[in-house]
Amino acid sequence: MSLMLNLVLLVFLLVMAIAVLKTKHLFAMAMLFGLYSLLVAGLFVVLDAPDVAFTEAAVGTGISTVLMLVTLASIKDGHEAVSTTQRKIGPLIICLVMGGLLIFGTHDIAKLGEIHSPPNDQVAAHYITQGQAETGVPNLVTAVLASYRGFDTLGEVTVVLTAGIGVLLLLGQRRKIHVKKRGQAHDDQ
Amino acid sequence: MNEQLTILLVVVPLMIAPITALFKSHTISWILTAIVSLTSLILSFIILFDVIDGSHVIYELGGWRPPWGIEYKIDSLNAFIALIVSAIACLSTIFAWQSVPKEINENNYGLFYAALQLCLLGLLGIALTGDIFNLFVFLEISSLSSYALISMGRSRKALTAAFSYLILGTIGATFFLIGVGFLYAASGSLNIADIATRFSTFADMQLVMTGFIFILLGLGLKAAIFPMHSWLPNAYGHAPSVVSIFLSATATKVSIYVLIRVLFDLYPVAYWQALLLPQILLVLGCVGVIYGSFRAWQQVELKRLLAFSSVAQIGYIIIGISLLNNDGITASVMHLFNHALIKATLFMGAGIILYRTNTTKLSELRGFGGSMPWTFAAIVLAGLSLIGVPGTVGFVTKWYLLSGAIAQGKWIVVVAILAGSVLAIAYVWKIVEAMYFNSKRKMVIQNVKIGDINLAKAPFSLSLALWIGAAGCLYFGLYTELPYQSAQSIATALLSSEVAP
Amino acid sequence: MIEYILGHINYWFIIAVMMVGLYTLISRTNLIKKLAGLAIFQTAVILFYVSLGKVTGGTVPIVDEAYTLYSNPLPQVLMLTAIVVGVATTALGFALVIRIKEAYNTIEEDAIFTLDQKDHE
Amino acid sequence: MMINDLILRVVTKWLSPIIILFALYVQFHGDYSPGGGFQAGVIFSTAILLYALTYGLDAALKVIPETALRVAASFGVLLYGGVGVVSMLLGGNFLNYSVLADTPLAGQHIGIIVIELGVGITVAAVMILLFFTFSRRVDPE
Repeated sequence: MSLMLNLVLLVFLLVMAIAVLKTKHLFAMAMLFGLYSLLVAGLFVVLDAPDVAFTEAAVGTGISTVLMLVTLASIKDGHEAVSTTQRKIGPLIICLVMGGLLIFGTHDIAKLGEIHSPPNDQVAAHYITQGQAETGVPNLVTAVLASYRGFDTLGEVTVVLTAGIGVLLLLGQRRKIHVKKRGQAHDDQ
Repeated sequence: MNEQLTILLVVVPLMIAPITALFKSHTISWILTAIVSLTSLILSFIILFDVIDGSHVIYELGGWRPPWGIEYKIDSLNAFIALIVSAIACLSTIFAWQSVPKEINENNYGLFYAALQLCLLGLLGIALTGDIFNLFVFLEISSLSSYALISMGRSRKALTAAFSYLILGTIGATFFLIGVGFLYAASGSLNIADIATRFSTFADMQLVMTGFIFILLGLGLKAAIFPMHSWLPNAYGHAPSVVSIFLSATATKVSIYVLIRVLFDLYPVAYWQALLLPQILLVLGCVGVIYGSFRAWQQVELKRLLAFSSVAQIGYIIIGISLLNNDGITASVMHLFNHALIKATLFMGAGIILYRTNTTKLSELRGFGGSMPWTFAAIVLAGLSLIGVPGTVGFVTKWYLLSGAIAQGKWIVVVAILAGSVLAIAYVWKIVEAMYFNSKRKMVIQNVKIGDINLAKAPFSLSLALWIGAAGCLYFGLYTELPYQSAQSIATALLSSEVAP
Repeated sequence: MIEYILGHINYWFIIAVMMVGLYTLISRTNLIKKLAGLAIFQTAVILFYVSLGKVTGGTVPIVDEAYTLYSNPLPQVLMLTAIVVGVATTALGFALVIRIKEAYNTIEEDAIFTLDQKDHE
Repeated sequence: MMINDLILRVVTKWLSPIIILFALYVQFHGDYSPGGGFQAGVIFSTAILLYALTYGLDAALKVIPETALRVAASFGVLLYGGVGVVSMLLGGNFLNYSVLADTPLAGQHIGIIVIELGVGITVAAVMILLFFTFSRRVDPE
């Protein structure tokens, strides 16, 4: 049952991804992208990952889409130019090769939902059997996130801070002149 | 040695960078950065001397035993890379004192230095960790901060360079993540040592091979290995001087370090020998050396010339890895150190030129050598090291590389190294010729009001940093003990696993 | 055979989405489009990881006496981190796009390239 | 960016505190149900985002000044790292929460709550900061 639901959502997801690729209207693309994230969040729920679903819904549909819209509002350029020199063949070949390679790799992957697969049997088994006893936290995701792999999470928070610092470095200053003419923004300002 | 020192190497920048971000004053943020880089240097020295005999220090983060928790397992290679990174950070910090106020907007000093410290933190984190996902997290810290740092260059091209680096760097990191995922699907673990010990139980799965290919592609992009180098010349060519110095000397080196770890410690050597990877790397390395040197020779702008020369130098390191013998690995590891030193020195030279004349176009630099003999001399010294003249650091590497290649009868390598050296002579000569022999007219200071006292001579801190670098090129060329001993210990450790003859 | 397909078809779809994202990223010249492609690419990778931890008949990994079989928490934890990294990268990318638009007055890669070529001459 | 719509304004006035309350629930109940610092931080930031979208950026900046946000962003990381440093001072390894209290489990409990708070503060602050910085670039037309 959940497998069917999973498949249906994946089909929608693929359609949405192609829609993002095809649309020329960037505001519409932002909306489609938000929908795509929402679908992914739904998939995470089906895959028993509510923590990830929660985050994806808040970040993908929330923050990312809002930032995309604000960026579009700020650059006032709602359309993708119809490019004459668009490269198509090269990227297509790269993607087909990469995709083929990945499908080749998934040949001997444990099938979806397999109870005794290496990812579930090795390290993770310890978290499930001992996690609550060792950390006192019933939510094992929190237990692993905050304690067993707490250093990763520290790194993650640092990544957030780094992004904040980076954006402030780039956009922190108020603009001097509103629209620069082409020549003015030259190399040696 | 107290093993808590190992984690301090990461904790110090982690705790000081957020504080630095809050200050606007240049002096305070510079002092904080100086504290961070100096403590890192001292700590990595202590750790290196502790593990240089082939032992290792294990540190369990959070007190959890691996593979459930994240562990640091530090051997001489980890410590050596940490030493390179923090030594270059110290040099860059000295250089920053007078160059940052000129190149960075005055409201951004604190943020800029904080980003620099975060980049250092990320690189140190990569260099120390023994957990492959933790490595990804720190890789992203260093990458995100370097995108921001590169975009601070003064030309608008810095923005596009940073953007294309962001795109390619993220593709690289995501490929790496896919590879780690495939490996995890097969092994169920993220700890490098744990995966390595159980490798034979899942060695023949297709998952493992695909994972390997994607990890290699990702790291190749990050390390700018030919032909995946396209982001590098623009990124390092347009970044602010301090950033060029720091990143050109460390960022690609750390990615190559990860490559070495993956090739020798994560996957068994026999596994990728069967995939013909040594041959592939050998060819890529040789082509990279010749292509990079040739493109460097074509350039008309000093910083881009140096950036292309980096592509060639990465080629030498790859050749050394592909030889799979003691001399080859020793050469590669030593070249990580030597090239960091040489390239940092040359970029410092370029930074001083930029500081004084506001240009790094070779055609506009005529007569520069005459008006600044000392800076010019340092650049020439580092240039000679790049060529590999005896008595400089570059010679040591090429010597071991050649003897490693000859021992294996790989004459193509000998040809590539000689051709690379000839081209190196050509492009170093191009710099010398542009700066010295065309000195018919006096140096022109571009776009600067007449009588600007600051630009009359090279500021003290810039010259100091430059000369420390140049002296290093000479010193480590004559007294090779420290890098040689470390490299020997590293090569022995790496090859002690199994190598088919 | 059918069992093989049913066990793998999810991964194939995820790979297909991944490649659509990658294709958007490398074939389009519009910088915003590129970033959207990048986000799709990364999200598909995240989906791949989370799928690894799914256990048929298992529940959400929150320990409760009523259940004995749980999904694998580890991929979920890793992907929480990856989502954050993804949004951090996109935010920085958007900031760069705004600055590029101000400096070049375009967000099309080939137009920027032409402008850069002009600078060289 | 101010919107003169009475319904929207009233709804926002009522909704923002509820969202913040929900964020706090997600923050402190993350041990037992889905959620945690990161999710809470993002949800908290959406409350401010909503406020800024209806009442304008300046009004939102009056509620939370930018300096406060910058300090908070750094403070979260320092809080997290601080827990690690304290556990080092108490004789454990970095981030070993077990040494923070008399029994390991109590120590883990304190440690996890504090670091999740650190995550929440930094994430909320940076997300709001991102939105403010970006939307300042939009010309008021």
